[in-house]
Amino acid sequence: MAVRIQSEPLDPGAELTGFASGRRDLGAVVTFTGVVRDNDAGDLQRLEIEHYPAMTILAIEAMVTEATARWTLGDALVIHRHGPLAPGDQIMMVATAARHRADAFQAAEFLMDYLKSRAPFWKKEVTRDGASWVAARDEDEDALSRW
Amino acid sequence: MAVRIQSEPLDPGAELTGFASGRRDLGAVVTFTGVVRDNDAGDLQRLEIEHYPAMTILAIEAMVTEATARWTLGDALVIHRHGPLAPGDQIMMVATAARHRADAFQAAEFLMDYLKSRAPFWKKEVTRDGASWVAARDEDEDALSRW
Amino acid sequence: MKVDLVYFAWVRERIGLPRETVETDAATIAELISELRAREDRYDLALSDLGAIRAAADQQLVEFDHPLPGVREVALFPPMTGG
Amino acid sequence: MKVDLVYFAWVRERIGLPRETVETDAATIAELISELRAREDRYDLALSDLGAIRAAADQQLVEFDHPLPGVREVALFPPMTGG
Repeated sequence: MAVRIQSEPLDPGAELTGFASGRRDLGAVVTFTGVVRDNDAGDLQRLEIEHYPAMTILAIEAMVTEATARWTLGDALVIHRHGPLAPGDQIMMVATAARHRADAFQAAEFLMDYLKSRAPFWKKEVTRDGASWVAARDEDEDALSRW
Repeated sequence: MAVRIQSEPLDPGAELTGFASGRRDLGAVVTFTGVVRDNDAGDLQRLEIEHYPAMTILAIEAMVTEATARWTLGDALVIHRHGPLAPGDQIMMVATAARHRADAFQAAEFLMDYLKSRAPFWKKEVTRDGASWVAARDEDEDALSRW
Repeated sequence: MKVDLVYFAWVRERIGLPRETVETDAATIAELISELRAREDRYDLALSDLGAIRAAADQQLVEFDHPLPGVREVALFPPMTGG
Repeated sequence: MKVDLVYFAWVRERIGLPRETVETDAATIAELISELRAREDRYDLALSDLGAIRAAADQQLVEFDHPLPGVREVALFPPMTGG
């Protein structure tokens, strides 16, 4: 199990290659990669991600611990970037490995839902016209109720 | 959208790197990788995967078409190996890309459930003691009822 | 009419060959299977339990009551185990 | 007692600084927020809508009625948008 917060670029392909490699007991590996989407006007210059360093890893480790209590996981990985990102950049990724696919899928979805609304990150969109903070979405908060 | 059937080794990391790359409109990429698990006795020598070449790609393309009708996907990829595989080898992978994570996750799970029970592959386990065909699992068949 | 038959996994192993062409007047795949079972023990052994068999007609999964006329290739195999 | 306060995102921008240490006798985080709002308009602007604010006490998410005594660091910020 590993949690990393970094400003450096994220290489999901390389992370997947290294994740749970050499394990002969885990039949299922799921990854989720979050990518910076351009805005509807197509003029997003960058996304700036702020976080709460003293809390971030603690909060995500608690989510991973909860996921391993709920599902039978062989390994889990969460990487989240902060700082400035461009459209098309990878913001974050989650990887889960389990004997069976249902555990790997559900744990990855659980971690994503909690990361969206309970990990201390905030996103600011910068365009030619200025900067604005991304508002939390009701549907992201609602997604937590299924767990 | 792409479907590939191959006997060559599969490199999920490299596939993820190339998948939906350069897209600025897709915020969510999900991958599933299936790995050959050793058996409970720990003596699996190899898994032999047979398939029905004339049908395999047709069947999987129909699943991908169905997935793109049900969810808003920007891209999808299915790769499945056949021939002999060793424990720890990657058998197959699915990748989905969408604006939002719910579509990417659900489409990937849908494709996995259908690949398990509706794509014409058969697995034979070879151990020191002989060879036996892997039986279909009731829970894999039952998983289709949720879609 | 002539129909190409293809077999996979343990159906193929029990019948002892991967494909063959047969001459048949069967109206459905179920009737074709009955004809095959009457031919030799190895067919009977392979195809006796229809609950353990699946069929495809021209590369499409079908039920056993699927009409045979017009079908060029019938595949018989155990439940699939992909993924 | 002394409490370290840290602010993030638009709460930080409206208050105009990322962290400070305050002297307070507030019993809860809600009382602390009331004291802050009474200090200056920029605090009032940042913290007037509690529905738009979340709080953490010593790096744990808490409700506004969380007791303040014993807490060393209080964080105030908008709803999180990770992932």
